Amino acid sequence: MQKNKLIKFSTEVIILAVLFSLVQYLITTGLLNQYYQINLTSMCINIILAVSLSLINGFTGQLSLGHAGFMAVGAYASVIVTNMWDYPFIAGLLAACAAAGLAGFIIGVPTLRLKGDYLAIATLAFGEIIRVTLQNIDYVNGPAGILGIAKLTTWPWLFGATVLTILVAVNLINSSYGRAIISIREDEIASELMGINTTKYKVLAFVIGAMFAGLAGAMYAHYFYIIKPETFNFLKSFDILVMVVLGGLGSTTGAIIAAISITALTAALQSFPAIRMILYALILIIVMIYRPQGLMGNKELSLKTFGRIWSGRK
Amino acid sequence: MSLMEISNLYKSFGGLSAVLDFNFHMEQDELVGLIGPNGAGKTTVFNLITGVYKPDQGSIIFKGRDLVGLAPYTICAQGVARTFQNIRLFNDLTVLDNVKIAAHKDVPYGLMSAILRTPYFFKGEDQIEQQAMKYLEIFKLDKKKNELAKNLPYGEQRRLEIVRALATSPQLLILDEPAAGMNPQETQELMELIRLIRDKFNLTILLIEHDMSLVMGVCERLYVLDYGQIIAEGTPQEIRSNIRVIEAYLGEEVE
Amino acid sequence: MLELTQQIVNGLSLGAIYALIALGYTMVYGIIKLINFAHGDIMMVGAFVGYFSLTMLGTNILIAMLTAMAACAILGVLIEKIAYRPLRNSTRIAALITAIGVSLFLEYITIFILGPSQKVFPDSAFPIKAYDIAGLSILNKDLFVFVSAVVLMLILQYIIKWTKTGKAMRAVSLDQEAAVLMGISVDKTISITFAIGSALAAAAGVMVGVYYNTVNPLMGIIPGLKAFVAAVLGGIGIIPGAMVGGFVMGLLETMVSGYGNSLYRDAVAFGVLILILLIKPSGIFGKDTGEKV
Amino acid sequence: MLEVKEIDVYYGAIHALKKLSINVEQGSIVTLIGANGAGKTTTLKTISGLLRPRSGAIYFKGNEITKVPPEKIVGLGISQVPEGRRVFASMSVMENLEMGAYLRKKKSEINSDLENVFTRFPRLKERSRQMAGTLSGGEQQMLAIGRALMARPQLLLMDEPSMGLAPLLVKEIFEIIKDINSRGTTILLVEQNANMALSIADYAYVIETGEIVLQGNARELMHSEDVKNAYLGG
Repeated sequence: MQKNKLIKFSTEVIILAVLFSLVQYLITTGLLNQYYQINLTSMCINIILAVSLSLINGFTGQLSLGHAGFMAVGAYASVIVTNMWDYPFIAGLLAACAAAGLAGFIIGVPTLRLKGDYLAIATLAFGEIIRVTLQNIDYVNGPAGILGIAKLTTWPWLFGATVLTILVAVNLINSSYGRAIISIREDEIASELMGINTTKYKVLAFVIGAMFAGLAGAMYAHYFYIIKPETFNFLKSFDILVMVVLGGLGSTTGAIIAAISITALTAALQSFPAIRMILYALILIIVMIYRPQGLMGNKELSLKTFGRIWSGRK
Repeated sequence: MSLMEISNLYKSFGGLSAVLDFNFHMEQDELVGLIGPNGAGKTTVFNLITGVYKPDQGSIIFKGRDLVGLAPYTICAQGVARTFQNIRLFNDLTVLDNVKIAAHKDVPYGLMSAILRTPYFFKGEDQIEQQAMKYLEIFKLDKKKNELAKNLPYGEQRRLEIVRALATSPQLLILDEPAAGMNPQETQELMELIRLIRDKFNLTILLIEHDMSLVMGVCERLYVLDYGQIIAEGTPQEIRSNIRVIEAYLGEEVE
Repeated sequence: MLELTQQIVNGLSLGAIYALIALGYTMVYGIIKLINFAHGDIMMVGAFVGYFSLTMLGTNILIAMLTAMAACAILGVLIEKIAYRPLRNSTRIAALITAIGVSLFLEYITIFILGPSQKVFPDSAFPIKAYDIAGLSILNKDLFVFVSAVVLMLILQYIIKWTKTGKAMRAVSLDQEAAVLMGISVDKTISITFAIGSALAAAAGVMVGVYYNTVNPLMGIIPGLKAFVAAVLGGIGIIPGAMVGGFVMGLLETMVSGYGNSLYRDAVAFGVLILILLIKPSGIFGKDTGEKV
Repeated sequence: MLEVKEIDVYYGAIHALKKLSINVEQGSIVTLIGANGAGKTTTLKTISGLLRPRSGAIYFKGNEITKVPPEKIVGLGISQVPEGRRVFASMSVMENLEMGAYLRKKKSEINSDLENVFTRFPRLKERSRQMAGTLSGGEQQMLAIGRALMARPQLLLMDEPSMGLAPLLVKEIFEIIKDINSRGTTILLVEQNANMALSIADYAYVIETGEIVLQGNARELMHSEDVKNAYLGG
């Protein structure tokens, strides 16, 4: 048992190390050109967003439509700290997580009492309020946004942030705390009657999800030079929702796979934005009608699955 | 002192009285049944005890503390656990996870330990798992620990609900129609199981049941509820011959 | 005082539009407990049908409105049949996500076909005139919007209150199973509800065209959201609630733009929504109901 | 008139009715009695088409209705007074009655039936404009019966009309049931109140956990110990 754990752990570390070095090598040697680097960055940011939203929508079962709002809070907080106050990037990242987490707490405590579609609408409204508020703050240039942000998001930062997000999400889910969170999705009343303080755990998942959305926002801001409130409107929240729904409500690997595929699809359809959105729409409708639990459902893809395929047993 | 003492409990929904001046007491280690015709208010009483509904009036003293106004999870932490009339398992989770969730209030490690995967985490998880398996074995569900709850046959789902309630380590176990939908043989087995866990875990048990053979066979004392009020109390034999009870069930004699 | 009255006059026509859209939200919610996220986009389609009826067929504004209503009634019924009916027994979340999908689909298929740019409602369709009444300046387009919206609401009231179909709609929304036992076809009744709600949205779309003078594929989003807020404000599922909520939203919005910062205009709707949801989620006219165990 | 032949009905995983068979003769009152959760309501819902049997068949006047959708079954002449009355709470008494006649076209006939209902239940006439939800339990039960009668049923299914009513009202309701039957409507009455039901019925079935355990002439069952045992355990 103990030995198995060790083998699993080392395999994971080795795979991650290889992945990291390979990409780093490709970037340093210039084999990975600008275009692919941008897509790689989007991919990682989308993974962070999808995994963090999956924690709320997929595992806790609380439909949130305001994730882009937390991303905005993180983006602005980090830019204020790095660009305007001249602190190092790590301080910006911490500020992003803290500010977005705080926003998640302030919004989560009152709204998470609401259920189902009411909660969805309330989070959407809060997301929009964050955007409108940013538009009205002169300190951050209102609707025009902030330009000329230093490009601090490099591959090591990006890789670290993505791995950290996944690690925290997976470790949280596979613990007693995670089970408490999932039980809320399964049956909130039964959960409460089995001694779970459902409000506390809903807020916990919401805050952790918001923190990582903030992290993604910071990564985004320090790669793409410019942020403005309009970028983080509710269509952005829907984007993330599509990934979570497609991947499977309650599957971290599903969210990752969906984030990667959707980013690739977006890149391929860059010159046809309308078609991309029509495809999104159809994906949402068709998945909900024929496979409402998403492509992966709540199943996870693991090394074991690969191992099984590799050795050909069932 | 009684383990639980309910006095003058009232609850109405939109002008309709569901529970009306309900008075009731239970002693430590008793096995009590609450019966009554359809719509008499039995499940409402359970929902009031476990905090799903707030009573309009009255008190529910459990181990000397009034449960009225407490959140359901706090009431559970006080030592009251229940099952549901329409099974409410965590359907998409495994049998084992269903039980582990109920053991959550005793979780022996912190959030940071979980995220950082410290040795406390692994030790704690082992402990929870052993505890859960112990309960599953008693109910002969240990071999099915990795099946999803929704894939269990009906009778086993009913049993798993009881296991899950037990895993919260309660003093008072409330069973809402545990034999509903079971066949006579399953009902028989369940009866024995209820007696067994009562003795093994020093439990006090309160149950609602339609199946009179189960109620009469297993309960030491019965309360009969009609129109939200207790109309009779006594041993199964007394209840069976009580005119008011017969009338409540069969209607008044005609002619 | 005069200025306040002027603001109220301005707010009434906007409120009437919101009320019309809100009615569709509320009727659909009342009968199948779904927030039809695509409702604002049906309004947009209605506006475009009206636009093309005016420009290509050269009809007058009333005919354009009727055409739009007919077209959207059919669209609404189709959307329900194709996208929502298969989900009637699944979770409300699944239905809501599907509605979001339908909304995106309508928006971007319109962009795909017509391009993203806005189209100007022809001036000839509705020459603007201003009347001076007791010191107030009233535009004929405001009058047109207000009067036709009120007429439509009266017709709706008549249908719901007095016709057999309207009564069946109420019966189904109150107790589906009991309605079936009366011989009412639930499917048919839901279709009719979508048809009526969508037709009202289409009428509102044409009015928005007249009111703002332009139409574009994303025009349904914000009025749609505001009308939704209006429906929730009045108590979702309650028809008079939607009407009152619509007027309140319209008045509130003109007040905020008139006296405050117009950048905050859109935030007001969301602020109101959050306040109601947190204080009384069932809305002004709603009753609170708990979950059954 | 109605023939239920060996139906098996499942509620999710629960086997609610096991090879259940019932016959209802034209013009009679047949009652189905048994304790809570025995499957009485399930039986009526299956006859009305709200639930589908997994096997077995239901015939009405010789025609199979097993697969007919519920809203069509009403048109064939079977009406139901559902358990818990289920009146349309925020519609007026009058509107509730109109809904009962939803499938009928002839205005004159509907109006004369409406008069009949009002003669039978004068209290409904007094309150015809009141919201059904504001009526008392007994009045709601009368409204539910009146509503079902507005469809001019040949067979009336009644699900626990006595539930939640005071004893005096229960007597009144049962008088009404007898009267409806005497004017030619066949009745299948589901009841928990066995004594009352047996006193007006011609034939009775006793159901226990989804199975008919006893049947026979209602008068004969009336004093049978077996009935009591089916309720209170033997």
